[in-house]
Order: sequence, then C-alpha cells, then structure tokens
Amino acid sequence: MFRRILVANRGEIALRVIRTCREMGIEPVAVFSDVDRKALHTRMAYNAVSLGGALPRESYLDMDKVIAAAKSTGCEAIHPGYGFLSENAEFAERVTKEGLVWIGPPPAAIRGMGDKITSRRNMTRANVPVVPGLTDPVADADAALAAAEKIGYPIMLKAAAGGGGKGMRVVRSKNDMASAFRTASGEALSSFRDGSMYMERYLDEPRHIEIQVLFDKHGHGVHFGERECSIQRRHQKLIEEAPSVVITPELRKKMGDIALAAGRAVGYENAGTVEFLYSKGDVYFLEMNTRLQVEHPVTEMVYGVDLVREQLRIAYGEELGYDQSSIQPRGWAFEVRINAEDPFNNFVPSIGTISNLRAPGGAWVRLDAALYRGMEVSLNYDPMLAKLIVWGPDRMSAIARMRRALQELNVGGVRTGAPAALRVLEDERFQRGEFDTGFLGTLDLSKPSEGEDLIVAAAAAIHRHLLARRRALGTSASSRGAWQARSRERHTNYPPHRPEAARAKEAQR
Amino acid sequence: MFRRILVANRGEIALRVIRTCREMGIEPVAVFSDVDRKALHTRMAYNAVSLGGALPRESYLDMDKVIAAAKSTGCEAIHPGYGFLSENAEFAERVTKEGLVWIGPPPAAIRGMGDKITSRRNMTRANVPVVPGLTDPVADADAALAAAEKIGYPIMLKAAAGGGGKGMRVVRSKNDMASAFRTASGEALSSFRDGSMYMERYLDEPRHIEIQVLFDKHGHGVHFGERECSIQRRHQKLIEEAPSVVITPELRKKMGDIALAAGRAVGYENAGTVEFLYSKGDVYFLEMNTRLQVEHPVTEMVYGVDLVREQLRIAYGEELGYDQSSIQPRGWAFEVRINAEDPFNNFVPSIGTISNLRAPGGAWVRLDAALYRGMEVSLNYDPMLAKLIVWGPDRMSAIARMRRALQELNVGGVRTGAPAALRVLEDERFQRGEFDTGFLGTLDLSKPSEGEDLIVAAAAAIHRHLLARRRALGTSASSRGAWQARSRERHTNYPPHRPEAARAKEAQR
Amino acid sequence: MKYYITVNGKEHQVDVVERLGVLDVTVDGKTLELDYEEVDNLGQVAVLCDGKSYGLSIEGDEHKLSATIAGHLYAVEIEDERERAAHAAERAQAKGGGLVKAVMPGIVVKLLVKEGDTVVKDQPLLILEAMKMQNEITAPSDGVVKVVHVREREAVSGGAKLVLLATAT
Amino acid sequence: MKYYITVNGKEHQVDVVERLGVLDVTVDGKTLELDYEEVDNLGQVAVLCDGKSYGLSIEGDEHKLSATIAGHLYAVEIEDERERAAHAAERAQAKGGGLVKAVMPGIVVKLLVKEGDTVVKDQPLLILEAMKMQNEITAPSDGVVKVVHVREREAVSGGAKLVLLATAT
Repeated sequence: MFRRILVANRGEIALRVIRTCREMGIEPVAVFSDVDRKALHTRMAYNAVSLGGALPRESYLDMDKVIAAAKSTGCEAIHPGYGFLSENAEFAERVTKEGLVWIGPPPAAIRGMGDKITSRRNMTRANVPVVPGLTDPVADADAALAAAEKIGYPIMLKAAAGGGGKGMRVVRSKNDMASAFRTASGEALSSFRDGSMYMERYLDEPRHIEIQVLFDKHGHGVHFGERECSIQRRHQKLIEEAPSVVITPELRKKMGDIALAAGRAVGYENAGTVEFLYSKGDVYFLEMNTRLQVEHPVTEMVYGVDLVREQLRIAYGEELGYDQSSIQPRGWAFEVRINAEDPFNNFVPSIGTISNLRAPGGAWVRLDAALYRGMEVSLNYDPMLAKLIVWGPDRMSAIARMRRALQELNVGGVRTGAPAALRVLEDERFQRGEFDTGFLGTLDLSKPSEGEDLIVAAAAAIHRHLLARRRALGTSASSRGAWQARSRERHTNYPPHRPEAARAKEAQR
Repeated sequence: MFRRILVANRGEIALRVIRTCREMGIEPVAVFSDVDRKALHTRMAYNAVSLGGALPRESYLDMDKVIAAAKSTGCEAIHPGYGFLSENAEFAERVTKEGLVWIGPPPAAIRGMGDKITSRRNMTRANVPVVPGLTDPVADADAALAAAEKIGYPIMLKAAAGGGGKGMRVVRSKNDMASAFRTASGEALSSFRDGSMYMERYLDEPRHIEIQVLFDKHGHGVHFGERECSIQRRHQKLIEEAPSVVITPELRKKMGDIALAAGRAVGYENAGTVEFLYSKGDVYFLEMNTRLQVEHPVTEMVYGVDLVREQLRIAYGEELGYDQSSIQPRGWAFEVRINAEDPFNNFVPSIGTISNLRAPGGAWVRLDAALYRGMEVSLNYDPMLAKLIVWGPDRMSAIARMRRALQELNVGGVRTGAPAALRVLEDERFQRGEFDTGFLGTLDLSKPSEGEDLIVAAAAAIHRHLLARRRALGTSASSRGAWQARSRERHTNYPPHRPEAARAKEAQR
Repeated sequence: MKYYITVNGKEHQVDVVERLGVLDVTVDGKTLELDYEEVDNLGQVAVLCDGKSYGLSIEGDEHKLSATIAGHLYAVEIEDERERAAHAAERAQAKGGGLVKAVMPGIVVKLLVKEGDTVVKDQPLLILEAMKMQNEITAPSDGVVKVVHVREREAVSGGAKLVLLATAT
Repeated sequence: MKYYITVNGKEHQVDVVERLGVLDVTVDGKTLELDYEEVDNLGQVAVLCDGKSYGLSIEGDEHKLSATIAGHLYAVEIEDERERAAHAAERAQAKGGGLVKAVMPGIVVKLLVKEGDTVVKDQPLLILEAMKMQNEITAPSDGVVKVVHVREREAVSGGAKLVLLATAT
C-alpha cells in the first residue's frame, strides 16, 4: 500500500480521507491556504504544507502548488476529495505525468463524463436512457426561447460545464425565460468560465436517485445500490438517504446495470456515481460524477464499506476481491448537510466565528466535520460545515435517530440549515416517502415554531438582564450563572435543592 | 409503549437511556443532585427533577426521593441504568409496589444473583461450573489464612457484597494476606457496609469473558454472544471488545447455553450479563450482573441491536419477536472507558474542570458521554467521563480505528486513562490476542513516549514565553496567536504564506 | 425592567424584577416559575419551567439573538422601553418606502436600476453574487429609486445598504 | 529567555529569543524551524516542524503542564533560571528524607505510623480513601517519621502534605 499520499482538499472531506489513511497506516499530507493554517485537517495530518493565498484559485485550485507540495513531501499519490481539482482531467493527467498516482478515474473517463453534453452523447450511443432535451447547448436567451418551444415547458436550464446546483433554473413559462437565463448563465460564467446552457424537459414529480459504482484496474465493477437525494434547496442537496423508498429490488438491479454500462462506456476506474432522474417509475441518466460524492457516507453505513479505503486500494492496483452477489444492504441511513446558511431567509449564506459546538453522540450517529471552536466561517469556501449521518434498522427508526441527533447538535456562531432539515424529517409526507425534488419548496419554513415562544421570550429577557447587570457590576459578578424565579420549590415535595443559607448569600452579592 | 419514564441515574448512562427514549417517542424525565443541575442529562431530558444533595446517598441512592420524582412527574416506569439503585432488589420491589414498572429483572432474580455467595450456591445447584473456592465468606484475616491453605495460592479476595472492582485483591503468598485483607475488607465495609470476604482460587492466564442475555416476560430468552473485558486496571475494566479471540463458535454456543440456564434458574427477565472466567480453554461462572453493563455498546455495534430499546420493550410486556438463529455477529467492536485518572501515576483519580473538548468523529466511531465544557469533575461520583466505541469489519481494522479515534479525542482539564488504552492497542501481543487480566500490569506505562520530546519541549517554552509576554503587555496582545521560528519558508519552493508586509507589522506589535 | 421581545415575528412583553437575588419574570402578564442556569460563558443555558426542561443555546447580543431549543431556532429581537420608542420613530420615518439591505455579504454583479427609476414590487433591482450563487435582489414594494448606494463589482458586507426606495407618489 | 524543560522526566534546555516578531527556538543546542500557531485560547496549538504537523493540546500553567499529541500525553515541568536555582536549593534541603504528599484528594482512613517511628522503604504509612478505593501510601525510602500532618478521618486535597520523613541515622 502507499506509504504517504497528499490530500488535495480542505474541510470535512480532507479530514475524511486523512482518517482512513491513518487507519490504513498511510501518512496523509495536508495542504492549506493562509486562512486554513489552523484548520483541523492540517492538525490531524502527518504533515501539512502551505499553499499560500486565501482564494481557491490561489491555493487549492493551483495545480502547480498542489503538485509541488506532493513532490516536496515525498508523496506517492494524490487524493482530490470532491470539488476543487477532483474532476479536472488536465490535473489528473499532470499528476500522472509527474510520476504520482491519481486516486480517481483516468483522465479520459473524466473527459467522457466531463460536461453534460459530451456525456449525454456518449450515453445515448451506449443506449442509456436520457431526459428529453437538446444535445447542444444554447448561448443566449433568444436561442433558449426558440428551443423551449420544441422541448415544451417546464424546462430545466443547466450550465453546460456546471455542477453543484450552480447555474441551474427551472423555467415554467416563456415569460420567465429571459430573467432565468440571465442569472443562470451569469452564475455559470463566473463559476466555470462558460455561460452556455443546456436545456431539457423538467419532469413531473422528479426524484434524484444515484447509483454508487466501483471499478478496479482489472476489469471488475460493482455497484452499491442507490442513494436518494431529492430534498434540495436551490438545487443543492440537503438530505440524502440510502436506500430509496421508490426503488424496488428489480429497479435497483436495472439501474445498477445501467450505471455499470455507463462506466464501462468511458473506461471507468475507481469510485463514481451515476445520477438518475426518477419520474413515476421511469429513470433517466442525468450525469456521472467522476469522484467521491459528498453523500457517500449513507452508502457506507448501509453496506458496511469504507469507500475511501476502496479508492486507495483500487488506485494502488489491488483487485476488488468481491463480486456483486456479496454486496447486500442492511438497514437505512440518512445524511443531513450542515451548511452555514439561514433557512428562514432563503438559505442565504451565514458567516461568523464558531463560538460554541455541541456534537451529537450515541449509537449509530456519525459526524463528518472539520469544525472547531474558534473557526472562522467566511465566504471564501463552500458553506458546508459538517455532515450528520445516522443509521437505523429501518427508515422510521433512522428518521427518529436523525431527529434526535439534530436536536443534540449545536453550532454556535453561525446559522445553519439544520432547522430546515428537522422540519422535513418531522413532516408526515416525508415520513411516508411522498416527496420529490420540489418538496422543500412546499414547506413554509417561515412559519414560526410553536409552544416554546414564551420560554424563549423569558430566557432572552433574563439573558439581556444579566448582560446588563454584569456590565454594570464589572467582572466580579460574571461567575453568577444561576437564577431562579420565585416559587420553584413548590414543584417537588422534598426540600428545595438550594439551601436557604446559600440563597441569602446570593442576595447579598 | 410507555409515554413517560424516569431515568434514575446520571452521566453517560442517563443520556444513553434518554437518547433511546427520544428515538422511541417516550418522554424521559431526568433526576439530578445539586452538583448536576447543569449536567447534559438534565438538559436533554423532557423534564428534570431536583433530588437535592451532593453525595449519592443524598440524591441518586435515596429511594424515597427517586420514587417521589417519578410519581410527581407522571412517569409510568423507572430505568435505573447501572450502578446506584440498579441492582437493589428492595428498590425494585418498592417501585413495583408504587404501581410503577421496573425496567429490569424481578426482585427475586436480583436477590438470586445478588451476592456472590448466594449466586454461587444457586449456580452449583443448576450444574453451572464455578471457580474452586469457598462457598461461605470469611470475616477476618486469620480465617482467611486458614482457608487459603485449603484452596491453595494464589488466592483472589472479593467483597461478598461487592462489585466494580472495589474490595478485590490478589494474594500471592501468605505473607501478603494480612495487609491485603485489611485494605480489601476496609473498602468493602465503606462501600457496601459489609466487610466479609469471599475467597477463591486465582486461575492462571485468566480472561474475563461475559455473555449478554435477554429474557422477555413470555418465557423467551436469547443471548447476544460474548464480550471480552480482560484489559483491567485495579480490577476495573478499561478496554472491552466483542467478540473475543479465544471464543470459538462451539464455545460461544456452550457459554450461551450456560448463561441462559443460569438466568432461567433464577426466573430472569430483561437484560443481564453472565460473567465467566476463562482459563486455558475452560470457563467458570463468576457472577451475573442483573442490569445493563457499562460495556453493552460493543454488543450493540456487532449485533446491530439497541439493547436499551429491547429493555423498554420487554418491560412494557412485548415479546422478543426473534429467536437465537436470527442473531448473527458482524465485524468487531471495541470500547475504551475514558476515566478521569492519571495512568502514569497508578490510575489515581484526577479532578478538575473540563476546559476543552475535542470529540472524535468519522465513520463507525461512537462516543457515549455526558461531557461538556465547563463541567466539574469531582470525587462525588464515578470517574468515568465517557466511553469511546468503534466498529470495524475485522479486529485489526477496529483496533486501527480505535487508535485513530483516541488520537483525535481531547479532554482538557483532567487527566484520563486514554494514553494507557492507546499503549495497549499499540502492543503487538494485544494485537495478536495474547493477553489476560494481568496484561495492563505488564506494560511499563511510566516509560516515556519517544520522538516528540523535543517538539513538546519547544512548544512548552513558547507557551510559557507567550503567557509571560501577554501578562507583561496586558490584554491588548492576547490576540497574537501565531509565531514562526525563523527559516520556515525554506521548506517549500513557493513564496512564504505570510507576506512580508504582515510580518513587518507583527514585529511592531 | 420591562422588555419588548419579538420571537419569530411575534411580540411579547416581559418584565424582569430582581428581588433578594431571585428574579421575578412575567411574560405577557403571566408569572413564570423558572429556573435559569448558565452552563458556560458561551451561551449554553439550562432552563426548568412548568414541568419541562430546556437546553437552550443563545447566540447574539443584547438587541438581537437566536435561541435554539432541541434543534429548533427562534429569532429574537429585544428592546427596552427607550429603544422601543427610538425604533418606533425610525419606522415612522421610513414608512412607505424603505431601505434595501444586503441579506448576505457578496459582490454586486449587475445593477438593474438607476436613481429616479420607478419600480414595482418584486422587480429585480440588482444581482448580488455570494457563495458563487447569483441572487436577484427585488423591490419590497412599489416605489421610486431614491439612492443607489453601491456600484457594480463592489463587494458589500451583510446588512450593507444597497438601494433606498421612496414611496411612489 | 532560557528555560529548563523536563518532558516525561528528561530535562531539555530551551532558548527562546524574540526578534522582529519571529521567535528563535533552540532545543538542546539545536535550532528548530518551527511554526507555532494558537488555535484558540483553550490550549489548542498547531505546530509545524521539520516536515511534520502536530496538533497539540496544552493544559496547565507556566510551571507545570501536560501536552497531548495524538492521544499521547507528555508531562512537562518548566523552570527559568531563577526558579531552577530556587528549586535546587529546596531539593538539597530535603535530601535523604522527604515529604510524602497526597497524590489525590481523599480521606485519611487509617494512620499506620506515628511521629518518631522508624520506617523502611515501601512500608505503609497510612490508608487514603479516594473514589471509594483504599490506597496504601508507602514510605518512599527508609527513614524516621518526623511530622504527621494529618489525622484519621481528615479530608485532604490533592498535593496536601501527609507525612514528613527524615533520613534514618
């Protein structure tokens, strides 16, 4: 196995890869931008190399720096995580050319799936079913309007070079096309330097379902069933689960076969995900993500497999060593992405300093995070702070466990989308499995929670009162943390837990 | 199912029970002593009732107060956790008499296994193999000396009414008997108000192995295989695992059958553990613990079962609903107890305020704890702060995962036994499975770790230097957290990550 | 002391009176029997009230904070009597028009209106890019653009003034 | 500044010189290229040195602290030159006999010696109960009991003086 590898990423995924490396006896080397000097991934790595800069393009996206870091520290391979350079075929090529091992698919496979239009052509050739739409992108709103007439509304606009929900819009009538095209294309231009848009039919009750595949370098390929990722806001996933309530064993087998065929069509190696749109029993190929997915942990929990370990084994040249028949799901898993965002204000980003942290614990609860007290959450990077994952023997018990875990979690200092996830998990339609990718939009998140308003009002008043009192009295009073409203002792039948002597002493302070 | 229950305990086990209640839709009511007012188990419960007092006998051991708390809050049942009143038959009786459900075995079963001598008699009658020794306890050192001649050295002294390692001593020759009897009997007297001691032969290469059993109220009983708990200091468990390397499927079946017979002999219901001494292929009944064990999570991880959920279901009167054939182990699990103690000073207790916390994360890592920043660790209660549990597909990968998790864990403010656990897990004999209950004593924990001494020396000097500097300059300098020793930029080929301008500015501070 | 506390948009009046080291707390005229205990200096609070236990996390300052109970977030604004009077006056001044502020930090990618333009409710005023997402900032009501506070390509912080609208006449 | 730093019983000499905002650190005569960064004010420190990264947790005060690296604990004592001289004098005074201190807080259950008794190394002096465990406190060396600082049933804190031994003559 590799002795030392470079982890060319940051945040929870860098830590995720570092953890598996440590467990395998591999020395993980981290890289960091100036703002990440103190990040957990640098502290938990065997070594950490400065890339300089604060912006991604000055650091994690700078191929020269990343490759130099790997070579100067004696690394044998590079794991790209997700995002950043993970789906960059040019980078994968350069890594290989420098004599390093690329822990991911071959550059040709990345290119074959790289943009939606190329992959659509490849898949159509391989008889993989795709969503009705144009094969070629359109460059301006007028062309989009014309094409939409042929495809029929509603239309989904997607950045041709896109991903991660950026540059995507649903257009429900021609009146909305110009505005939607302008913003989506603008996002695409700024994110991917390519404003051209791909158009396809927006399907009814669409559900986002994807298949995890693994291919070794010896011609073996297997799939690890499906994940459902239909709970999305702004076209970005918020809650994922495995398996999916709408996938029967037959459909799982069919989708698995399609996914393996899709991978083989481009000579795939290592871990990948084939995304499908599910609509009323039919499935359509959307795209293939040629890297580890954010939501890979739900598959790990259900199949008992460490996918990063498999990636490293495959990249080193090992054979899979097992076949499809030995891969059986057990129970149900959910993941909630904890993003720095305000769910009650259209999920706009929230920034700040992490002032307090309470991690959920207990059985079958997994927290993949790189959070620490004192961490600055800025706009420089992706707002995902953590992923909370739970497993349960069945879907309802997994939902109950996730609700319990979300109730325990506290990330102080920024707002997170966790309350929105809790609302989804509490919803009976969700619990029954009746939802599609539009589900989150149907919830009225601005509706105030009920029942605890008076407690919150009282606590807020006391909080302010104590702040003011401390300011007035100076630091000497700051240790005074207990306040009791009158008559509390009437609650119970035995003597009050605060003896009179102590109470009198407090009054004198 | 119950609508509301009282959790008559504190610390991690109270939180453990509360978590399962929340997941099952049961309202858990906590109780707390004065020093535990702010404890996590009070904050995560549906309601929390003050018991007053600081010492256990003034609070968690006060039957009147606990029962009053349950009745005044409308609870239907009481879960005792472990320790405190969990194995008190009188309490179990009173709970039932008050019209509440006791979540545990019937009082007669507790009594039948209650002290080692009664249980030994019961088991001998039921043809369960026991360790050679006396059936009756001895009251003084002279009687012990006489009896030891018959049994033969080495001798194990155990408090007749004991548990938890208190009042236990190994006596290797008659010269040590008087001193050992004095301290062990003194401990027993102070802990259990009974100084009489039970004597038995101390077996060679003993390993502590126990079987988890469940009996419902309808005559069904199953076992969930074994746990091995041989890594002990001061006769208290430090590391537990499931399964055990020395237990073959045949021996597992044999021990399971003995454990079920032992339970049936006393009319057992609910969860219990039958402890065995394993020596060179033979097993001997030690005792039955008539409650949930501290180390139950390793069984949960390997069998995918929530044992607290099963306890609640059984107490409510539900049938198990599965039989022995459906219970199959998967993979390997370890638990490390994180106690407030100094492993480099004979594991003496460590007290203090938890000033910092870093919980380990990632896949298949479970932390059962009730720790929070600001918590006072005092001598009032058991020193166990947390339990760290991991699962892996095989023993070596689970060991590697536990090492990784222990490396991530940080409990600042008190010393913990975690470094000792790490030493055990790093030991090749342990990794090969070659150990017995004396293993921890064979490790030289005082031997300094190597290699990082210079780094620690340098960091300590800088730490002190900065403390002194801040004190001299006042608070204005306190935000200065970064210091670079000279020439660091020579490590890498690209520009230093701290621009010259910033560096010059720092020099002026 | 009397406080006006808005929780998720609904206002409550809370009186806090300190007497012999014990706090009397009245919410909307009802006296609460409440045990309030600060766990640390980072906003963790243990509250017992009316047969229930609450583990609160409080984040924010004396005017605006968020309180989280078991994962549910409550947005809270706090005013004492003096502040309430001052804010009422401010609100009266701005009536009918309004100041559009940046809901998040970002970069102004495109201005879609200029000073003097008449706009209708929900009309896009500008595009603000944050976290690589482009967001159309729309008019909260019909009106006339009185001041445009920003320029294209300008980076703005959260809460920064973007556009001032006056009532359409 | 020169420090004498004992790590797990082994002494190192460390020089720290601050120059233009950069620290020169020399350990046992060897200059370390070291990047030391405090993560928070609670003892978390990120150190880069000689091709390795260390996440340290430092707990303690300026004289005595523990440093944890990846789960391994290092006990550290720090002296500057003045303190070292003072401590050396103390050690010289106590030579041969010694003060037995409580290694943990607890209750003195039984005294097994009285003033004037002659004791041999490892002889039990008293029984200290802590966390419900009874611990025999033994003589660190042969000697004569000079002072017994505690009484039976007395509660003592960690580090409290128990028994003063003088050299056996």
